[in-house]
Formats: sequence, C-alpha cells, structure tokens
Amino acid sequence: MGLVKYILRRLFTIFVSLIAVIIITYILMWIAPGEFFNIAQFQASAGKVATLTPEQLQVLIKGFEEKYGLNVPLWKQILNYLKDAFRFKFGPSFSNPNEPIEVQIARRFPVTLTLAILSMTLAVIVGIPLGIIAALKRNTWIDYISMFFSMIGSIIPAYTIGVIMVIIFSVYLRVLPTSGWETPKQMIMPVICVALGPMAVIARFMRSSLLDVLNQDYIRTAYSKGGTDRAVIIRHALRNSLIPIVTIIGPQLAFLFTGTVWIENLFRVPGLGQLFVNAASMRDYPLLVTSTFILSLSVMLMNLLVDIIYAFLDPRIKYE
Amino acid sequence: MAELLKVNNLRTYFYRNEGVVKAVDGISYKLDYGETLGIVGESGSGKTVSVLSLLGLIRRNGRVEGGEAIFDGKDLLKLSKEELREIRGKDISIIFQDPMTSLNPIMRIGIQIMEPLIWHRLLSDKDARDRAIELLRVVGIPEYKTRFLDYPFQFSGGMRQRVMIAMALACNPKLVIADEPTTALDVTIRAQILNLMHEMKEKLNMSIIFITHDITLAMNFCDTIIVMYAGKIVEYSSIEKFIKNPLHPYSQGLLNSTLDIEKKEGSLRPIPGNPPNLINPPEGCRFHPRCSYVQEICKEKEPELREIEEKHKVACHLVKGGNLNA
Amino acid sequence: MLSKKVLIVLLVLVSIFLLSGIVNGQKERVVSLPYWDTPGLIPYYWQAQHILAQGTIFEGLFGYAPDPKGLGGVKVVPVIAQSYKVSKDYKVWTFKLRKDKKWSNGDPVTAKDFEWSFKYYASPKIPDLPAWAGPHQFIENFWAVKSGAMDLDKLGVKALDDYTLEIRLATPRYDMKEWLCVAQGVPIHRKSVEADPQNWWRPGKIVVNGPYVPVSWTPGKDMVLVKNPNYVGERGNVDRIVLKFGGLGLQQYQAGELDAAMIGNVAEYRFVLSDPKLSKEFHEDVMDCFWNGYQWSRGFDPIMDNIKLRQALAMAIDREKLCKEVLGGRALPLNKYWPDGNPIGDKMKGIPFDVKKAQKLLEEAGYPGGKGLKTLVFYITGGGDPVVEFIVDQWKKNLGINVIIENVESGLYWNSYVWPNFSPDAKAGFTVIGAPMNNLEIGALMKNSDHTVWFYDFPTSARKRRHELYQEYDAWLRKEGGLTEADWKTLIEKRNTLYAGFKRIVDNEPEKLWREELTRPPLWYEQFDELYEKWKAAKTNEEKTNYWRLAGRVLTDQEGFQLWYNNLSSQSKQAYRWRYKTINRPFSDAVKIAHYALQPMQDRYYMVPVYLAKAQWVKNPKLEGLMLYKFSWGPGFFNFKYLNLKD
Amino acid sequence: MEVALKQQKRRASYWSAAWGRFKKNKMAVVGLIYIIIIIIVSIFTPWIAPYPYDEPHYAHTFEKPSAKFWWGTDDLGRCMFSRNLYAMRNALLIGFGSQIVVLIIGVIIGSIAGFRGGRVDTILMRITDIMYAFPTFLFNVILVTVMGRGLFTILVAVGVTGWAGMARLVRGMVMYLKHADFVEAARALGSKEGYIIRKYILPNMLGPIIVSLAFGIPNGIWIESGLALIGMGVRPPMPSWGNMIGAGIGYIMAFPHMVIFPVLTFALTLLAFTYVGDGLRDALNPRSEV
Repeated sequence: MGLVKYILRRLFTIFVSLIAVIIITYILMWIAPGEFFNIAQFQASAGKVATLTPEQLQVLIKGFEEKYGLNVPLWKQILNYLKDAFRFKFGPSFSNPNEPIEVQIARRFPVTLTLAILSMTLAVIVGIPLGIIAALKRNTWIDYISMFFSMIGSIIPAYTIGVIMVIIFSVYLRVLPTSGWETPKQMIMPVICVALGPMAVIARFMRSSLLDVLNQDYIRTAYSKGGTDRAVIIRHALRNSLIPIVTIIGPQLAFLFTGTVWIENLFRVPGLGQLFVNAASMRDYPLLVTSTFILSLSVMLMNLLVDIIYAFLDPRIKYE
Repeated sequence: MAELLKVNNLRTYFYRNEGVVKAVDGISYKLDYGETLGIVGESGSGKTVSVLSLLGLIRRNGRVEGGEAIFDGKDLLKLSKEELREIRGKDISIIFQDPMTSLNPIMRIGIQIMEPLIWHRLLSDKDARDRAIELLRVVGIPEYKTRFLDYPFQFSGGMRQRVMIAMALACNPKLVIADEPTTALDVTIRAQILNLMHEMKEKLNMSIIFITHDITLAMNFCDTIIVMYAGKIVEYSSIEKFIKNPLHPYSQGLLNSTLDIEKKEGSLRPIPGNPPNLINPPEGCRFHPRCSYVQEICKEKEPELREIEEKHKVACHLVKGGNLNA
Repeated sequence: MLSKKVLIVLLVLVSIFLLSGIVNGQKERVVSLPYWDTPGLIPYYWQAQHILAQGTIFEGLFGYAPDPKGLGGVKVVPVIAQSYKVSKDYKVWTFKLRKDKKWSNGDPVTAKDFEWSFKYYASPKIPDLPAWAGPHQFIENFWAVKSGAMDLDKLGVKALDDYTLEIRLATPRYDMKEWLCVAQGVPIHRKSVEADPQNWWRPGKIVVNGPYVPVSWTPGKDMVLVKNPNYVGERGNVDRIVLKFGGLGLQQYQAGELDAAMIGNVAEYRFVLSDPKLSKEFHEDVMDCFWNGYQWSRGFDPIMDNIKLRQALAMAIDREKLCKEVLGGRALPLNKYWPDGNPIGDKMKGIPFDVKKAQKLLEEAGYPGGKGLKTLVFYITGGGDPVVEFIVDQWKKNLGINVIIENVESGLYWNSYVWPNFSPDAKAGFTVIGAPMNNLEIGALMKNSDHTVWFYDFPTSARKRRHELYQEYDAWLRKEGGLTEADWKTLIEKRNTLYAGFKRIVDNEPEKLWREELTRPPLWYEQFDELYEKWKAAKTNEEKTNYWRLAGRVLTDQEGFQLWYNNLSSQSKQAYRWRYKTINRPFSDAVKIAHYALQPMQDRYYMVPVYLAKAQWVKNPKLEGLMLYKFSWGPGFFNFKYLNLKD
Repeated sequence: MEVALKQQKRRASYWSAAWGRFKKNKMAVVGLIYIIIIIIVSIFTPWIAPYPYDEPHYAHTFEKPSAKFWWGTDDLGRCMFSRNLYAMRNALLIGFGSQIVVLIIGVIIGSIAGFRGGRVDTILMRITDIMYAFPTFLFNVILVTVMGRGLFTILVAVGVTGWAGMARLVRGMVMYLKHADFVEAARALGSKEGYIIRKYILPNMLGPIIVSLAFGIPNGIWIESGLALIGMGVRPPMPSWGNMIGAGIGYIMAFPHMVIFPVLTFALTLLAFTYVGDGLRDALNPRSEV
C-alpha cells in the first residue's frame, strides 16, 4: 500500500508545482518587453496592416481577445487557464486557430514518442557498452577513443551532423531518403542524430558509475570468492552500476520533447519539438504556456517514474 | 604439525604519484595446518596488504615486488591468474572487515553464499542452495530458511558478518583470512562473532590468519602472533612467549595503549607520534622516531629479525639476551 | 472516436489510390514540391493554406493564370465567373456564374454557395478573420456585421438566382476582380461545414471546388493532393501532388525526392552553377512585388523627426556592392519602391548613393562626422543578417556613426517592432523590412509605404499622443460609469470641440475623394448623437454604460484622426491625396499615377528601399507550368492547376 | 585544536593526492592545457586576432583559407579566425560567468536549506524542485526576452535556470556534514553556525562543487549556442559559436570552411571541459582512490 500512497503524494506535489510553474510563466511573459498579450500585434504580424485602418483593426482585436480569453484581467486568465489545463483543454494557439492545442499535441505525440523510444534504445544499446569498455580499460587509449567518439557525437550540434549525413547518404550515396517519417529507412538518420546526445551522456555516466562500483568492497569480496573477471563484472559490477543509469535516462527522455526541434525540421519529422520551440520564438503565448505546462508535467512524471523504477530495481530503497 | 603456508621475504609496493609506497617490505612467516596466526599493527602497517598480496587482490597500482608464498606446495605468487582464482574462495577465503560494504547490496545473500560453490564447480545449483541454507544455519542465522532470500540491508551488522563467515566457509577452505572481522561491529556482537569463528575453526580444522589492530584480541585468539610496523615484522612469537615477554618497544607500546582492567589507572599510555610515511621511511629502525628508548644505533642501522628464543623473534637492537635493555 | 476518423481517412486514401490506379490503368504522375508548413486547410485564415486555396484546392470567381509580363507574373482570368457587370460608381458588382462547375462531391457550385460563404466569413462567429487579407472588408456593412452590431442579412452579398451573384460595396473598388482571386474570395461547401463546423476542413472530409483535393496532411511533414474527379476546366496532367514542408530543399531535390527546390543562399547558388546537371535546371526571377530595405523603428524618439539625418543614412549605403558582394548576385540594387523597367518605377527618382552629400546632410542635421548622435539600434531576428551587418558597416565607415544590432526573437520582432502601429518599447533605430504586395489590389501598389503617412510622418509628440489615444480607445471598452448626465457633460463638450475641428478639416481639404471618404455616412458625430439618444431611452444600467462607452470610443477615434490629420506633414498629405486618386481608378490607369503618391512618401526616408531579391530555383526539366508566388509569402510555388509532367 | 590540525593536514594531502590522480588521466591533462591556452588567448584576443571581428572585406567574401585569412572569410568577408577567437572568448565568459551565478544562488539556497532544515528546507526545496521541472530551454528564452540580449544577460539567464542541481548537491552535503563527527565536535565547543559553515562545511564540499562547476561550464556554452541558433544569443556582429554554426551550415555546400572551423573549435572546447570535468570528478572523488 506504501506505493499507492507514495504515488498519490508525489502527484499532489506535481499538481502544486505545475500551478507554480504556470504562474511564473505568466508573470514572466507579463513583464517581458513587447506586447506578449496583444493579439492585435500578432494579427498585424501576419497582416502587414496595410489596408486596414486602426479603427477596423479594433473590431478584429476584440474578436481575438474573446476567442483567446484575453478580455479578462491577468489573474483571471491564469485561473481560467489552469482550470482548463488540468482537464487537458488548452484552446487554439495563435499560429493555428483551426485546432485546439490538445489536438495538435495528440497528433504529434506518437511521433515524438516513437522517435524518443527508438533513439533512446539506440543510445542505450551503444552507450552502455561504450561506457563499460571505457571503464574496464580506464585511462588507456581504448578509453580515450571510445569516450572521444561518444562525446564528439554529442558535442557537434546534431543539426550539423544531420546535414552532413544527408549530403553523404542521400545525395552522394543515395542509400537513405533525405527526410520523412514513414518507412524504417527514413527513420535511420533522425534516430541516429537524436541518439547521439543521450548516447554520450549514458556512456559517460556508465563509465563513471562502473568505475565507482568497481572500487566497492563487495567487488573485492566477489573476487576473493574466486569469481572470474567475467562473472564478477557481469553479476556484481554491471548490475549495480546500471541502476543509476535509470536516473539519467528519465531526464534525457523528457529533454527529447524539445531537444529534437532542429532534427525534426531537418528531417521533416512531425513531432512535438517543432510545435513547442517555435512557440517560444513566435510568442505564440497560448502554445508557449501550454508547452511549459506539458514539458514540466512530463519532466515531473518522468522523475516520478524514475524513482519508482529505481526503487523497484534497488531493493534497498523503500517508499518513505 | 605440517606446514600449510610459508611466506618468504614478501614485498608489496604501491606506486603512487607521490612515490613508491613500500607497504610490505620483506616479511616472512609460516603457518601450520590448524594454526591461528594473528597479525597485529596500527592501520597502515601493511598487515592487510601482506595477506591480500598472496591472493592477487591488491588494487590496480599495487604490485608484489618479490618473495615467495608457498601454499600447499605451490608458490601463490607465481601462479597464473586463473590458477590463483581456483584457489581463491576454495582453498583460501577471506572475511573482510566491513560487513556493511563487503556484501553486494542488491543480491540476495543466499545467492552470494552459493557463488563460490558454483564458481568452483563444487556443487550443482540445487545442492549449492541446500549447502548455503545449511551454512546459514551453522553460522547461527535464525529463520535461516526464509532469510536465505533476504538482501544484505535487511540484516544487522553482526548478522552480515555471520553471512560473510558462512560465505568464507562455503568451500571448506584450508585457510581463512579474517581481516579485522570484528572491527566494524558493536562490542557485544564482537564476542559472538569471535566465538563463532573459534567454534568453526575447531569444527573444520582450518588455519586462520587473523588480522587485527587489537593486540589483546589477538593474544586471546591466536596461536602465534606477528606484530607489524611500517611494512615490516618487528616481533614474531608464539602466543605464550609473547604474553610472557613482549620484547619490542612497539609491542609494548601497543599493549600499554590498550585498556587493561587489572592494571591500575593512569597506565594508559598511547604511543606518541604517527605511523611513518612509507614512501620515505625513517633510516635505521623504522620505529625509532617514536621509540622512547631510542639510541644512536637505532637511527643508523636497520635491526634484523633475530631469534631471541625458540618461536620468538624480535627486530630490535636493544633486545639482548631475552630482555629489552633500555 | 479518433480511430474511426483515421479509418475513414484511410478508406478514402485507399479508395482514391485504387480508383486512380485502376481507372487510369496507367502510371500515376506524381509531383513533389516544397511548401510552407501549414497549420490546416481553412482558406480564410492568413496561413500557408490560403495560397493553396487560391486556384489549387479552391477556386473563386476569378483566378490567376501565368503571364510572364504581368505584375506578379500573373494575369487575372475568370474561373467560376462567366461574365460580370459593374455599376458606374464601381460599388455594385454583378457576376454571372458558369453552370458546369462542381464540388468534389458532385454538388453544383452556385451563387448561393458564394452568398452563404461570404456571410459566414463576415459573421461574428469567426472573430479572428483576417479581414484585411480578403475582399470582404469592402462589402457594405461588413464591419458592422462583424462587430455584431448589425444583422447578417444586411451584408451586401446576394444570390439573385442560382448563377447570378451581386456584391454591393461600401466604397468604390476598381480592383474587385483582383480581390476575388484570393483565398477569402473562394466559397466553402455549406453542407459539410454545417455538418461539422470544427473539422470540416480535415483531409478526407473536406469538400473543395478546385482541381485538387487534399487527402492527407501531417503538420511538420507533408500534405498530399490528388486530382479532383469532379473538376471541370483547364488543368495539367498531374495526378498527385505531394507538398513537403521543410527539410533541406536542394538536397531533397538532388536525391530525387523533390521536383523543384528553392535556392536559399549564395552557397547553394554557387554550388548549383558549378554543377553541370543542376546548372541546366536552374531558373530565376525577380521578386518585384517586394522592396527590401529598412524602416525606422516605430518608437517615440524625437531623433527620427530629423529628415536630414534620415536622408543622410539612406544615401550612405552602397547598394551595388551589397548585391554583388554580400548577396552574391542574388539580388538587384534598389533605390526606389519600384525598380527600373516597371511602369511605376520608371517614373520615380531613386535615392542616390552619395557619401559626400550624406556626410554634408549629417552635418546639417547637427551631427558632423557622426558626433553627438546617440547610439541607434537596428533590430533583427533569427541570428545574423549579413545585409544589416553590411548597412551598419556602411554607416560606420561612410558616416562615422555607430549602430548596435539587436537580435530579438521572431514573435517580438514582427509583432512589436516591424508591423504594429507604434512600438513603445523600441529604441531609436531601425528594423529590416521586406514590404510586399499581398495580392493584386490597387492599394498594394503602395507596397506598404503608406505606413509613412499613417505611422511616421508627424512629430514624435503627436505620434506618442496618437498611441495613447489608441490605448484609450481600447480602455473605453472597460470603463465604468456613464449612468448620469454628468458623465455625458464632458463628452458632449468634447464632441462640440471636435465637431468644429472636423468641419475645419472637411471644409479645407482640397481632395474631393478624401472629403468624400470623411463625410461618408454614418458620420461620427451622428453616431455619437444617436448613442446619446439611445442612452436616454435605455432602461438598464448595463445598457447605459455600454452606450456611454461606445460614445466615448467614437470621440477618441475622432480625436485620434484629427490629431493625425493636423500634424501630418504637407508632403505626406499630398501623397495621401494622390493615393486616393490612384486607388479610385482601374488598375491600368492607377499604375500611371501611382508614383505621385509613392515618390513623396519615399522622399520622407522613413522606409528606405535597398535591394530587390531574386527567387532562384531548380526544377525537374520534365515539369512545366510551375508558378512562382511573388507576393507576401514568397518566394514559393502556387496555383498548381497548370502543372504538367512530360513523359 | 588537535582535530583542526589533523583536518588541515588531511586536506592538504587530499588536494595533492587529487592532483596526482588528475595527472594520470592524460586526456584531462591535455584538456586542461587546452583550456589554459584558450583562456590566455581569450584575455589577449584583441591583440592576437589579426582583424577586428566586425571588419568586413567585401572583396574577399566567402574566401577559402589563405595566408591573408587563415581560416577563410564569411559572408561579409570577415576573418573567420578572428571571429572564432572572439566567439571563444564569449563562450568562456558565458561558461564561467553562468557558473558563478549558479554557484552563488546554489550555495546560498542549498546551504540555508541544509543547515536550517525544517520548514525553511521544505520551502526552499520545493522552489528548487519547481526550478528543476521548469523546461530549461523555454525558461531561458523567456528570461532572455525579459532581460534583453547581451553577454551579461545571457550568462545570468543560464545561471538563473541552472542552479537547482547545485542547490540540491550543496544541501545534500550540508545535511551529511552537519552530523559529521568533526562538526558535532565543533558545535559542542560552542562555535557559531556561520563559523561552522565557513570553516568546516564549505571546505569539505569544495570537491563536489568544483566537479559540478566543471561540468556546468560546457553546459552553459552549449545553452548559449542553442539560444544563438534561434536568434536569442549575443548581438551581431559580435560572433558566438552558435550563430556562426547556424549561419555556416546553410553554406555547407559551397563554403564548408564557414561551418567546419566554428564546429571544430566549439567541439574541442566542450570536449576539453568535459574531459577536465571527468578528470576532476575521478580525482576529487576519494572513493576512487587506490
């Protein structure tokens, strides 16, 4: 029963934190220079008000304000937003008046999820062995080289790597399509590009985690019992060192919600990143608040999940 | 009694950035079947290293530089990695100091006890399981059948040390090395563990190397005692002779710094100063900077380990004719 | 619920796929083109789909056909209209419709469809209609209807019979034909809209009357159009068009995944020229419906009142060098709103590149050698902008003045610095501007330079006051009061003062057309008086407050107008009079006199042309009939009905 | 007295031992040398750079590397080498500057929370949790919007969004050290809390904090480049790696040097910091001893 209680308590904390996050976001937008809240300006941006007199514009502004619920004081806007947000109703965004935001999210979410899961799997499959090798061959050239390559992959902006990959594999070798998101072939390049970052993080974390474990007394104990390197490393060191990896995969997954925006644009992957990051620079404020809401929520849920899994994997931990 | 282990001029050095640490610098001793040998000294005197060296369990930057260790007719120091592994846990097992950290925290203790049996292919999985349960019973774990599946964190410190002992005994080893097995435990538990070890030794007729910094403990528990200081043996004696006549000033210092109810108050005299830096150990007798009897010769010439009487060797210039002539 | 929709879409997709395959019994002709990402398919919003609506998925009474000599590369041709009549005052337009046009579901396209659609667009149900982008804004009573003050029936659109449509306008429009080409001029299918007002536009559901039907749409990825089986009229032979959003255009083209690609920068341009195959597939055109340059920030710093400073800056830029060396030949130097070789441009005088003169002007402006001038800020968006960096460098080198480049995120940039009426947050300085024609309307011949008159060419103090009045106008909506005569007293006094001012303006304004515009009923003071009467008769406090608020707005609005009119520079007033003359005549005549309005506005140096961009692209040699969109969203491709894929 | 002396001695040997361990990681040493070099270069950039970062040479736009322009020129004919030097300098400023902000906020909040405990701790940690859950990138964008662009505001923004981890770290260690024997001893002797923090707790936390900062620096540089990519970075014509790479990638087909050099220097610098961070972590973590 401890688990249910624990989860409920954490969910309550998440609920309160989300309210705080939303209020902070609103306040920040409020104090930001420029007219974050003036719909007319948005209207004008696309509209190049050329043929419209300011008086006619007023009619449009009023309509806009009503459609987006801006005709009430700020505190009420926040309240209204929160009321709807927790029922996952976000209304339309400036950049897409056709559809409510939740519909846009629902459509893009599976894509982002697929991309995230595929690349995270790749990152884990490659990153963990790299980290293990590096740790076992610590301070040798094998260590340096494997760490170098995993890191260089995450440090050169993924967008740059993506462009170079397109030029090599699509234009010159013609083995992979440049973009799209239907066939497995189309997924190869975006998945690799997205995986590079987490892969490096995982490899490095794995390396240090394993090194840490290898220095533990119980490893010496295992050797003293006559374990082979193989048995000791696999049965004792790896299992122990893999547990903390869970704690970094969670945040990395949450990061993939926005961190993939450049890759999505480059490879025409219809995911959430495009939606969310563009919101920030376009000042699409309903979408901006909503992306903050969704991202915070997913980070917090991911952390909760990580804690649960962690407790599941590590018998020492009990839900308080 | 037949000889089980004979160590000759063992030297183990650690290569640190600051220089070479001569942790064990030429020690020799022997151990008979069924004998309990105590190795006593302050922390850092090389007592743990001297035994871990035998089994190749020295960490990365340490290296056995020389000497020999004939165990059961084989020189442990010349064995291949695999041959040595065959001996570890089967013929020689170790009980480590800290039962809190020496057990794998996420593995059921039963499995951990089974491991040496399986790794040495002594028993099938099922038999190993039965044996492990039996061992738990033997070392006195209550409800041993259900606790077989528990994790280390569910045990108290004393219980964990019992588990460690069970693990060490799993393959009926010829030699058990107990590396300060009671240091991390409460005083009340200490006695229980020592009793248990004693019991096991009687029952299984194995040899024990008992490493401790508690000289009175060693005097109660061992047949023979080695006092180590700064990587060297300063006194090597059968326990009867040692109790009667501890000769080396350091041994005396150790004895004086322990509480003895029989002695009068005010007799607690700690040894002044700190153990020496083993990268540049003091010239002459390594103990001379802390020795209250120090003389010129001590600073110049390193004393040899001389046999004063039978089964009693001391490395001190000032010991003459079975007495410390201060 | 959702899966059902997906299923329907899939079924439609499959059936269309099967049909097109089986019926034709031959290989499908597929064309893949780059396109702007679109958030949906509702034609009346100002999003990428509105270009798609113009002649590809929807058709209006008129449409565009390719014409290399025509403005924007197009000419206006009747599409659903067969013939039209227009009254002498150009206020009543009557259209006869073709009888053979069909919706994609087989329903006939009738005048009723137009009437219903136009009323739908005008209704308050669509509060966020970007009315400035369509023809409805000119229809009689449109604004009253939109604001909810008047009944929908009063809108000046009527189907006289199934194939005759009458449109009555509030003001004369000589360019109604041109306006009716754009996305807001197309009808939408009443039955399907009413059946599902939220989702009627979704691919698989949408009923269109253009040559292509959207069958799938994935934001961030692509949209697929297939031939409309019920379409009647001229069109090319392409069966399926895949519009791809984003990605690396040129690389997709090289990999054979696109049939055309825009060239985005000098590097791509040089690469294409150096490649033997690509260089043969290369095309370019000048984006002459734009001018690119800079404009002063619409802030309230008096420094911009100094015309000599403005002139000096405009004259100190070496446009030739910019186009040749920075833009690598991908643009033409431009020193007036219309280029040479254009009927308007040929009659205009350009801004010279004359460093000596610029230096002298700067000195006369009070800043010899740039000394004493405060630091100006050039706002840009999206990282570095080589053009701006060039301009700033020219000013530094030629005039000795320092300008900071301030990078702002795009939303803030466009909404708060480039296009709003005023930017209270903007520091003295500039923004980049690519001022386009949105479509072929006559007023757009001004290419947005009439902002000079509206937002720039009066003293800073008056600009500031004007901005305050805009805010006051807004604030009236939420003011409390108006329950007593005392509340009205001040308003009535103000009304009388303003009335006197208004009379003076009307009596002295020499331009008849402007006078007419000002005195067109309902007049502001009549509105005010009417509101006062209504207030007297009002029963509830709520009503009373409402009338009082509206009356307050009328006055604030008028006060703003008078402030503007009275402070406007004589040059701008003159320009504005010519603007009235220009827009109140047919297109062909307007072109002849537009420069009278444009030249004085350009000579105010608030909005300064610098270069004219080129559109450059590569395309599959087998593909014909690709039309370049040269208006405000350009460059891009549109009007896909003429696409032809040679075998 | 005795205790303090022992502490002192232990600490000195701790640092020298750590340095010894650090030296063993060759990549970390190489990284450290690289960082020292670029720091020196950054200090003297205005004298080292062959051209001002904003000086265009219109006759030399898009030039490949040559004797005149070692790393070629960009779209305005500006020296890529000089621009890279300035970009490096800006990156270092942002990297180090943001970590100073992180350090100040994180240490203050973390140690107050850890030391006071109770309700103060709960409140501060809730705030930290919220900060932790805030989508960093969006938060950065909003903050930069609020405060305006520029080196200083960006580094403050990066710091303000990044202190949560540091606060947690510090709090955790304070909680642990608070009950450590030598602190108890000091408290028993009647030392004031401030004194205890200064004399005992802070020195003992230095190692983990340094490691955290070492990883924070490349992270700060990374965030700036992300901001620059969407046009929220430093003011042009001031170069930063983010906007140089962003501009360069479009030109990759014909002028690859415009992206290769910034990417290389950017990657090398981040690598160096990461390697040094790794080295420091291994060196300052006493657990990995022997």
